Order: sequence, then C-alpha cells, then structure tokens
Amino acid sequence: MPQRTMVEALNLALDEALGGDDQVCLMGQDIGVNGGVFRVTKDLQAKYGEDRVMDSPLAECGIIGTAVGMAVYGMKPVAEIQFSGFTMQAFDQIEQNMARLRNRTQGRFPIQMVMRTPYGGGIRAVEHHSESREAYWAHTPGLKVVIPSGPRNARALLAASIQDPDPVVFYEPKSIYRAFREDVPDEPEQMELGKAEVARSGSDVTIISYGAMMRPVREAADDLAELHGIESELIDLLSISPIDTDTLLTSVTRTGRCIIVHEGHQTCGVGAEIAARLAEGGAFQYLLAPIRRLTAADIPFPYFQIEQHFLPDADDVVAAARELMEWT
Amino acid sequence: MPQRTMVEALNLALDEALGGDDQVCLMGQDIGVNGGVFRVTKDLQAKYGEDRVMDSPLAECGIIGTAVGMAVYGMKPVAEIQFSGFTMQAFDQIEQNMARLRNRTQGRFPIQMVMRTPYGGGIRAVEHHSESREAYWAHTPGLKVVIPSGPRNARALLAASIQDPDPVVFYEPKSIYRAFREDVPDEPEQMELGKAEVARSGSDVTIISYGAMMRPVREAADDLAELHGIESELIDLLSISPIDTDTLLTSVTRTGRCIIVHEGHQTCGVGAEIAARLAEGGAFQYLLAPIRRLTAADIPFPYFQIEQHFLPDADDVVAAARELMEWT
Amino acid sequence: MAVGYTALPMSETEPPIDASTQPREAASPPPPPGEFDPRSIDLGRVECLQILNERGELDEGLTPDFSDDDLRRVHRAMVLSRAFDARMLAMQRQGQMGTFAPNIGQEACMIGQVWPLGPSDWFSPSYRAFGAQIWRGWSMERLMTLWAGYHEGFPPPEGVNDLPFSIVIGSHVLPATGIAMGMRRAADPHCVVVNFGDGAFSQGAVAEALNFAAVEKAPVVFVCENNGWAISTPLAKQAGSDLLAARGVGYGVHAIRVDGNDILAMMTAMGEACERARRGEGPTLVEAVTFRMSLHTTADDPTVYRDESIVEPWKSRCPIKRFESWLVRTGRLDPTDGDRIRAACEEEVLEARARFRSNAQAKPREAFDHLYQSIPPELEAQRMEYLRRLDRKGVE
Amino acid sequence: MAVGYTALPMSETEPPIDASTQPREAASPPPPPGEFDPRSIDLGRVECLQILNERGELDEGLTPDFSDDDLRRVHRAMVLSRAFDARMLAMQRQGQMGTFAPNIGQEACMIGQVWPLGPSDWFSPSYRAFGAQIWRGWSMERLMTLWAGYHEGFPPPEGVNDLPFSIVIGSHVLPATGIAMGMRRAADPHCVVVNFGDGAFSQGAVAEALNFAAVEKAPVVFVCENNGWAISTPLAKQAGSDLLAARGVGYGVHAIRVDGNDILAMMTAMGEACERARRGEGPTLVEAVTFRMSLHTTADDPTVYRDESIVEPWKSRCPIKRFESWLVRTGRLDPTDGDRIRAACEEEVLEARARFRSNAQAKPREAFDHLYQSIPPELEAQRMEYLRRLDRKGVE
Ligand SMILES: Cc1ncc(C[n+]2csc(CCOP(=O)(O)OP(=O)(O)O)c2C)c(N)n1
Ligand SMILES: Cc1ncc(C[n+]2csc(CCOP(=O)(O)OP(=O)(O)O)c2C)c(N)n1
Ligand SMILES: [Mg+2]
Ligand SMILES: [Mg+2]
Repeated sequence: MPQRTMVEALNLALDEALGGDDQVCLMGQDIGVNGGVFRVTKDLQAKYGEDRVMDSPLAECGIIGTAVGMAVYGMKPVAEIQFSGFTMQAFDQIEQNMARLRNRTQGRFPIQMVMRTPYGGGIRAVEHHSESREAYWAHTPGLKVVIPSGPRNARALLAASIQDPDPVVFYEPKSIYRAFREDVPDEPEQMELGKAEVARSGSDVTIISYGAMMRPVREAADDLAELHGIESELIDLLSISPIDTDTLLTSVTRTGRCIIVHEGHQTCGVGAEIAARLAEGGAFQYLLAPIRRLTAADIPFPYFQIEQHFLPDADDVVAAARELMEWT
Repeated sequence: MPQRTMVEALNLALDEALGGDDQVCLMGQDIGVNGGVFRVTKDLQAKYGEDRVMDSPLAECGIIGTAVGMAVYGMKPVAEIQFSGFTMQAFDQIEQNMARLRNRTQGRFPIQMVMRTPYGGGIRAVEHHSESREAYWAHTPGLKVVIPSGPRNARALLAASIQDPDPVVFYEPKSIYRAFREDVPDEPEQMELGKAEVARSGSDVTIISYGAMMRPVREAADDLAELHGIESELIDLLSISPIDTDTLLTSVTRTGRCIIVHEGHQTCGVGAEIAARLAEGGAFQYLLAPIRRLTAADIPFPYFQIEQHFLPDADDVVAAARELMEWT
Repeated sequence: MAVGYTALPMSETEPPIDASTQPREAASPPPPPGEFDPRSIDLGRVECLQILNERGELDEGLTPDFSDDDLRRVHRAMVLSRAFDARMLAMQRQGQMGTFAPNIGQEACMIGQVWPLGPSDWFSPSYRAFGAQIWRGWSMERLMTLWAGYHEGFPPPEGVNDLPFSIVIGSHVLPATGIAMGMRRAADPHCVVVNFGDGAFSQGAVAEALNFAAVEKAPVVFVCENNGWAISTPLAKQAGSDLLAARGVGYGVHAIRVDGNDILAMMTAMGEACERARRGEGPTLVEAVTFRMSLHTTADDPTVYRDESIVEPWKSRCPIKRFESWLVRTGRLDPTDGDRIRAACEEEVLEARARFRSNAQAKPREAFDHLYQSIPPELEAQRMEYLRRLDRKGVE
Repeated sequence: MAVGYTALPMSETEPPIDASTQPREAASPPPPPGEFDPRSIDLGRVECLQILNERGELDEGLTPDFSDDDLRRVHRAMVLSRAFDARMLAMQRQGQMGTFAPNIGQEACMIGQVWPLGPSDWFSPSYRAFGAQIWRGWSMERLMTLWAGYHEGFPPPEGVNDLPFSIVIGSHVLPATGIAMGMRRAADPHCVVVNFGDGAFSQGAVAEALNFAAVEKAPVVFVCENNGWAISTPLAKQAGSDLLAARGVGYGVHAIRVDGNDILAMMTAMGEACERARRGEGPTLVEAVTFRMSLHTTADDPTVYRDESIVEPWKSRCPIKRFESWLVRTGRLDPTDGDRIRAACEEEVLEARARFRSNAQAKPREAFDHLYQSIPPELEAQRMEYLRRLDRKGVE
C-alpha cells in the first residue's frame, strides 16, 4: 500500500470525490492554482477546472452562505476555511442555514455539504491560527463534526463526510498534516461516521482523545505499559458530534477510570460532555476514581514562543493515569 | 421598596449607569425613541440624548465591533443585540476582539463593555428568537457571562457588569421580563460578579439552575418538600463564566445528589461543565447517585405551537429528584 | 538570550514547494496592471424607472408591452395579497395568529419581482412577501399555518423552487446567491430573485453576496425593498446615502432604482433584470422605493417612533389604486371589476382560513424528525425522554 | 382542530404600549419621502490622484506644499522601512523570525497614510505596515519581538494611539471606526486612519464599517491598499469591479483613488482626508493602487500561482526610486545622500536587531496574566496546573 501523509490522503479523498460525482465541488480561498495554503487541494483545479474547484473571495461568511445555496441547488460543496479561527466569520451562516435548513424545510432541502478546516496548535503560527473550537459545533444542533487522527482515517472519513446527507464540519489536525505517513490504499475506503475506535485495548484506565492529541496519548500508553505496568485502553473519538457514547461506556464500565485529553478549551468543551455522560448514567457506579480532563486552559492559544508548553503532553497523561491508579 | 418588573429594573440600572458616568453609552437597534423592542431602554434617549443612547444600523457585527473601538477609546459601551439568536452575526467581533483585545495588548486596552441581549424561549416567538446559547460564550476565554433570575438581581448584576473592567455578556431571560415584580430599591445596588447564590437550603439534593429556569425549579422545590418530604438545596448560578465551583462543591459534597437544569442545549452545555467539575475533583467521593442534567434537547428550539413541551418543567425536576433519592 | 529556532515556522507542515509540479495551465493571471491613470473616472448614472406616476399619468415613451391578461392577473394578485394581509391582521388581533409583518402598500414590489419568474427560476423572500409567495404557489393556508407557528407551514410546496422566508435579517441573500452560482455552473438558463429590506442592506453578509455575485456573474437579481424603515429606524439613521442602488455600482453589480409602487415599472425592470441574468450577463440590484404603511410587525407600535402623518401622502401612492384606475381608464377593467375582484379575493382568503382552521395541527411528537436524515443514537435517547414528558402531560 | 390561543404572542412580555409616555422629543423623523423622481441620478466621478508619475514627471498644477524637511523625513522613513523588511526576510530565512508579510514596494502607501497623523490621532494597521508602525513610534525591536512570537511585542508602546495590527483579515476596521465614533461624541478634533487590503475589502465587516462611519459622519479615513493580490487571488477573482473606491460612493463615503506608489500623491490625499475628518465632514475612502512585489508571507511561494514577469514593470514604479530621483533632481538631496541614508538605516536596523536579540525573552509563566484584570479562581487553578507542567519540564 502506498505511504501517504495526511495532506496527501485528504487530497486523494477530494480527488476521488470530484472524479466520482459531478455534483461535488470545492470552494475556498487560494485552493485553486495555489492548491490551498497547506496544499490539500493541490492539482485539483488543473484536473477538474475552475468551475469545480473555485477560488473564493476573502469572505468566510460568503463561502459558507453560498455553499449552502449550492447544496440547496443539489450540488455537494466541500468548502475550505483557511484556518479554523476564521470560521467565526461564518458563524451565522453555519448556525442559521448550514445546520438548520434541512430542519426548517422538514427535509425538503437537505444540506449535503462539508466545511473542511485545519485546526489546532503546534505549527508555530501567528495569533488566531491555532484554535480548537470544535465544541462550538458540537453544541450546535444539526451538524456532524468529524476529526481524523491519521492519514488513513482522514481519507476514509472525508470520503464518508462528502457522501453523508447531513452537513459535516471536518476539522483537520494541521500539526500532523505531514508529521507521519501511513499506508493508505489506492482503492476507495470509507468509515462510518459517528463511531469511535478503540485504538488500543487495556483494562486499567480508559484514555479518550482525538485528532492530533492521539499522538502524545499513544506515547503515554506505551510509557504506562512499559514503565509502570499500567494497561490503558485508548479511544479515538473520530466523531465529535454525535459522540459514540456506547463505546465510551463499554470501556469505562470495564476500566473504572477515565482520562479525556483534547486541545480545545476546558469549560464546556468536549471533555466536559464526555465526563457528564459518564457521570450521569451507565458508568457512574463503575467509576473507581474521579474523571480527569487534560485540555487546553481557558485562555487564548498563546503566542508561539511559548506554545510548546501550553497543551497537555504525554507526561501529563502518564502522571494523570498514575494518580488515578493510586486514587482511593 | 418599589416593586419592579425585570424590564423596569434593567431600565433603572441603565439609567443609573448613564447618570453616574459620562463614559457609559448605549447602542443597539431600535433602542432610542422606540426604547428597544422590549422597552428596556425606554425614555433613556430622551433623557441622555442621541449621542449617549444611539440607534445603530441593522448590523450586529458592526454594533459589537464599533463598541469595542469605543471601549478602546475609553468609553463604556453597553451594546444591545435585539435577540440572542443574532449574536451569531457578531461572533467574530466577540471572539476576536471583545474577548481578546485586552490579552493581545497585555492590558494596554482593557475592553470595559457589556453586550446585553434577551435570550430563551417561552414567548411564542418565531424561529431564531428563543435561543439559549450561553455555552458558546462560556467556552470563549476572555468573557464573563452573567444571567440574572429576577428583577432585583438583574439590576444589581447589570450595574456591576457595566462597572466591571472586563467584557461581560449579559443574558436577559426574556420570558420573565414582565412575569413578576420584586422589591427593587431606589438606592443603587450591586452584586459581585462570579458568585452563585444559595436560593434555598436543603440537605437531600442540590438543584443547580439559572435564569428563567429558576421559576420551575423553585416550584419543584416546593412540591418536593410539601408532597415528598425531599429537602432540596437550590443554587442560582448567576454567573456562567466564571462558574462559582466552590459554592457548588460545598453543596453537593453535603447532599451527594445533583440535578442541573437549563434552557441551553445539552451537548457541551453549561450542565456538562458542571457535571464534569463535580465528577472530577472535590465531589466525586461524595456522590450518592449519578448526576442528572435536565436541559433542552440538541435540536433547534421548536416552532411555537409546540414549544411549551420542549423545556424541562417542574414535574421533570420533581421526578428526577425522586429518582435520585431512590437510586442505589 | 532566548532567540534561536530549531525549526522554521510551519516547516513540519509546509515543505518547500516545487513550483514545477504545480498546474500552471489553470492559472489565468490577469494582464499586468499598467501605469496609473490619473484621469478621473465617471461612475455613470443610476436610472430611475417610473412608468405610471402617482397621479396616474403614463409615460408614453415607456408604455410596456404586457398582455391585458397579464395585467389583469397581476392586478388580482395584488388585491389578493392585500385581502390576505387584512385577514391575517384580524386573526392576529383575535389571538388566532402569531406575530407577523404586514405587507400592505408593498404589493407592487412583491408581485412585480416574481412576475417574470417561471417554475424553474428560484425565489428567496424576506418575511414580508405574502403576495409574492402566493404568486409562486404557496397556498394561503400554508402561509397561515407557518405564521401560526406550525412547522408544517415552513417547507416550500413540492415543485416550488423557493427558499423558506428568512427570519434572520439578510441571512438568506448568500444562499440565494449560491443557488445562482450553482445555476451558472450547470449552465441552467434560469435565474434567482432575492429580496431584502433597506435595513437588511446594512448586514455585511448582503454586501458579500453582491460581491460574490459580481465576481461570479451569477444569474441573481437582488431586490432591495427600500420602504424607509427598519422597525423604528428611518433610512437616514440606517445608511449614509439614501441611494441604495449605488451600492450595486460599488460592487460592480448593474443597478437601477424603481418606483416600487408602480407595478408597470417593477414588471419592466424585473423582466429586464431577469433576462440579463438568464443571458449570462450577471446580477442586477433593483432598489424598489416604497413605504412601510403599517406596523413593522403585529408586536410593533409605530406611533411610538414616527409621526403617523407621514403615512398620509403615501396613501395616494397606493400601488393598487394607481394601477386599477389606469386599467379602468384604458378599458382593461370595467369600473365595477375592482370591487368584484376584491369580493372574490376576500372569499378565497376565507376559504383558505377555513382549510387552515380544520387542518392545522400541532405535532409535538415530530419535533425531532427533520434535523438529520436519520437520528443519531444519542439524540434518539433525548427524544425518548421528551416523549416521556409528552406522555406524562397527556399530550398526543 | 388545534388552533386557539390562550395568549397573544409576547403578551406576557410586551403589554400594550402607552404612546403618550414615550419621549417624542428625541424623535427626529426625516421629512416624509416625496414623490418618486424618475430622473436618472448622476453618481459623479472618482478623482484619481498622481503627482509624480512613474517617469519622474511632476504634475506642476498639483505641486504640493511640503517643506523640504518633511520630504526628506518621509524619504528616510521609506528607506528605513525597506531596510527593516530586507533584514526581517534574512532573519526569517535563517530561522530567527516567524512567518511575516513583506512590505516591499508599498512604502509610499504606508508612510503617506500616517504622515498627517499626530500623536492624538489614531492608527489601525493591517499586518503589512512596518514602515507606518515605525513612523508611529513602534521601535523596530518591538516589531521584531512581535513577529518572532513573543507576546511582549504586541501592545502598542505607551503613548502611541495605535491598535495592534490585525491578523484576522478585516476584523480591525470596525473597532477603528468605533474609535472615531467615540471621538465624534467627545468632540475630539482628531481622526483615525485604518488600512486594509483589496482582499480584506471582501469581508462584510468592512462594508459594515463604511456604513457605520457614513451614518455617524465619523472622523475615520479608510485606506484600501489595493496591491492586486490576496495571497494567490488576483483582484479579478476578488472583486466584480476593479475600482474599489466606488464602494465608498456606494455607502456615502467620500472616495478617491491614489497612485499608491507616489508618495506625494499619498501625502496630499491623506492630508486632505484627515483634515476633512477632523473638520467633522465625515469619512473618506482612499484606494491606494500599488502592487505586492514580493511573497504574500514568508510561508508563501508566488511562483506557484503567478508569472513573476508581471512584477517586472512594477520595479520601475518603485516608490522610493521615483521619489528619490525627484528629490535629487530638485536639489533637495545630494546625489550621494541616497546611499548614505541607506547605510545609516541599515545600521539602525542592525542595532535594533541586536537589542531584540539581547532582550527578547519568552515568558511562559506569564501566559495567564493578561486575559482578565484579575484572574478568576477557576482559571487560577488551571494556571497552577500549567505552572506545575513548567516545573516538571524545568522551564523557567
Ligand atoms: C440579524 C437580525 N437582526 C435583527 C433582527 C430583528 N429585526 C427583525 S425585522 C428588523 C428590521 C428589518 O428592516 P428592513 O430590512 O428594512 O425590512 P422591513 O421590515 O422594512 O421590510 C429587525 C431589526 C433580525 N430578525 N435579524
Ligand atoms: C478572516 C481571515 N481569513 C483568511 C485569512 C488568511 N489570509 C491572511 S492574509 C490573506 C490575504 C489578504 O489579502 P489582502 O487583504 O489583499 O492584503 P495583502 O496581503 O495583499 O496585503 C488571507 C486570505 C485571515 N488571516 N483572516
Ligand atoms: Mg425597511
Ligand atoms: Mg492585497
């Protein structure tokens, strides 16, 4: 199988979608000749023409708003927002039309579209370029929210998102855009949306994460096993909305301990929701220790000279797991 | 003491603020001659002139963006957004400037401003007029979020918000704008921001809520005591950001049971955050039963013929409390 | 000394790019901008179209070529709209209708803008467009159902290419433009009409729509119904220039100002704008000058903020009266036809009300049914909890 | 039959209003709109200002009245800006600087727009405005600190009335307008200058700012630096009309187009626009036509998307070269002054770099210090956790 970076895998998924369905089109700033500032759409305009891969004016609200219209007309737009920090500019169109038009029209106008955008820190970028605000979209009824963690699932999830009848927010962890390669088959592949994946099995503690944070989490799991004899079960959410509660409950009722790790801010973040679901119902009586959240603090993502200290790292996860194991 | 509705109490707070400080000014759609569509700013333009109480063009992003500039210039703007559903139109200015300009300039430009807006259901309004998306703002670092529950605290909290050096989002529960009157003194009154209030003491179960939902919650507490002999402790959050975790912990470690009630959607809502904080640290070992959230479902607020069934009511709270008491 | 980097910013994610592999062919760089031209640039003129003035005089040079049948249909549509509006107001005042926005006095704008549209064209209305929606094929009982707060009233009827009206001011203009962008790509020879108010024009999203349409040469006609007010805000506090059409020119969108109370002018201007769009010549902005005769909505009391004497002169500019007397004068209607048509329309409205009354039904059990194509498991759990609440309350 | 209401919508919250208690005095309804005027409306002309053309010819009729001293100061500021820029690029390529946007070729826009400003005026720049920021009082080491990713570089220096530059395209234009609105209210006789690019002009928020400024007659000068590109997007794909000044006219904002590579034209136009603003005559939009000579940012490779031969003709339009040879020709500079000044500026930049290198210090322990005036307890707990991480990692 060919080895691909996440950027290449995403490019492959877009290429396949454009090739397989005339109604699919891409829009966004600098996605044409320039191939996107991260080159995710490289060569696609040359291959499919300016009507299928269009450079948009510098207006995110305009991009999402017109994409909604194209979806009403029957097309399947995949709109790129250059950095997720600029989705704020389109918040009204996302919340009021993209997420709600199907409901408003009782299904007469399904909005089959994807909003793709790179998110997260780790590339020493300037202000407003490192946001992880996926919780905004998880809190917005009507959307699905998908976050891959590696090249192979990125391709398969993007392919599924484009074919999904509901509007999908697709967050791309840009710090691992080119950080590693994986086998990604030439043959089309899709993954079902809405399902979490058990990325490693273990019986002592459940560690739930997604996106770029899966890397330090995997590292921590190795350390925990090798250095501390703690067997952790890793869950890769993949879908932030809906959240696959069943998979989480199955694991936590077994391990009795849970750590949630993400790049987003803590208050009202995805970790809060997961902790609440565990504390609420199925897992409550099985919990052997408090739930732990390791997240970004509730401050804006810091300037890049100090950003390397801001996010939880593998050592934090190890320390938290050890604490939970010792909790009585 | 004079009896006032919440609308009158808010009007009083604004009048006092305008009278007491030349830098305070109001801006918003139809707030001048019309006194606002809910009459919260009634008569204030006549009293203070068009430069202090200004009718803005129909552009929420423009209102918040220019208010930020006025705050940089040293004024203390209180900007009204006509319904909280339209704060989406201003999301970029709220997140990127109102919440962050102080931090970006290391305190050189504090943004002392208030964004007031009526929120919530219950007035049989058309679509987009019943939103409760306070969790968006709780998830946004740099803001404070305040929600009163009656005329008296509305006045005292708005007065404090206007004088607070940080940007405040002030959500007004419009379904109780005129629903009841309370003693509101003529003398200025303020309440400290960031503190929750124990609205009723009890030892069996803690019920946490805020805003308009305090009404059904109070009703439920009466029923629980009178009909079921269950003594509930009611906590009125008042501040959604920051959340007064200490007051919550003190209560829940004592009662061991907790219900959270709000109008906002469930996923990544304020209830999620509270449940997570309880399940995380101080309260975990004291919990006698799972935490319960009673919130709006994760669907858009329904059209008004059926809205009366959408939000949790007193009976739901009673039922949940009884279940928790019986949980083993 | 803390300066010193191990990596260039973005190095992990953005390797040096090999320009030779880039698809140069697709690049169509504009010709290099030339020397600065210091001569001033003429912005041209905005045409202002009126055919039948408020004194009932017809501009002979502009006499339009509409069939008598069309003229009578259009007249009846305006009468029906007003009858519907009056009945809605009565129902609202009797507690049988939700808050809504009366359309009285804007009938010529409404009918004129949809008149040129066929079923394959699209229409995207604001919330103040009863007549236009009825013309497009929305039954009056559906509109009543909608404004009475039943979800079933919202979806456009099958076969009607309309967006549902927009409650969030200006938020429909970009989607309407997107439909036109789709049409251009599909080489679909139809067009989109979208309307919004003078207040809505302050929304940045509307400006973005004009720009997208201009860049794309999208087949869309923007109709700004400039009725002088946005709730209590008069145009003078809303806009720095009262010639809203000029914004079109600013964005490179062909623009015209029209007497919005003159149905002949509206039909003419809209017919031309739609034809331009269909021919691929790009978007048009039509500023239709009219007046909000009545309440902003039924929750509004204009006597608080405007001297109602300013409404008086507009009564003589009534779009129906002006047109009807011309139709009679030119023999296209009999003198008694007006009242006959009014009675028939009133009858039609009452029949619609009867159907509304017997059919409208709140369906609380369907609240979760249309958000996603299939309901996710977690939401299904929330739905079950909600249904238990309905059961407890004994709600069907 | 489900219709039947117990209450009117909003009845609980909105009682019937007693109009007599309303403050009518404050109402200043505009005069009732009159009859529709069918005459077409002339939009007028946009003036285009160039004083010293690219062949070095001065338009004698427009010879400006600047002192020789001012002219020399302005020349030096442009030279310094370019020296700073070149040094930044070298530092970036050596891994000593973050991603930044080169300013080369736009020096006349930059200096010309801040030239008329005094310390009580305000300036709100985009991210591509080194020269203007230095002119306003930002030390070069502060700018280096900023672009190298240290928080300490962001706050405007004490006494400098500038907003920090804006990374989110167009998001600073409304706050800048708000400052001007504050000034108007305070009867402060100063003004605000805000600049943004041709791409930024597509943002709806910028359109909203023009409208607010026009309605308020706010003392703000909008400078659109039309350099032909927004990253890879040429103006032709960005805007439906290449005369961006026309948007000003659309919103009722006085507008002018200026040769942005002609410092004399920029100084003249900006001087007049600022004076208009200070006199209370309202906002101006200045479209400064220039060209992005270099990379969009240091993370960009323009050879991917534009044929670099289009840059060639712009080299002869260099704002510094054109101005400098005129200064020499008219005896305001000696022929050797240019090189002497360049060397001195280079020296100044190197001194700034030395200060930057010895002073810049990452302060991870201060990450939480500036968000709120005093840190809320919950955030303090998060800070303690963060500090423990620093301790564990051995970070000072
Ligand atoms: C984004 C948004 N802001 C505010 C409102 C509240 N609102 C409803 S109608 C209206 C005035 C609209 O004026 P205009 O666009 O001129 O249309 P008209 O009502 O005159 O037809 C306002 C402010 C809204 N619905 N949406
Ligand atoms: C809201 C927003 N969208 C997108 C970007 C990414 N971006 C940075 S600069 C730029 C192009 C800006 O072009 P223009 O306004 O013409 O200014 P110039 O770079 O030419 O000076 C883009 C798209 C951004 N920073 N902010
Ligand atoms: Mg209007
Ligand atoms: Mg540019």
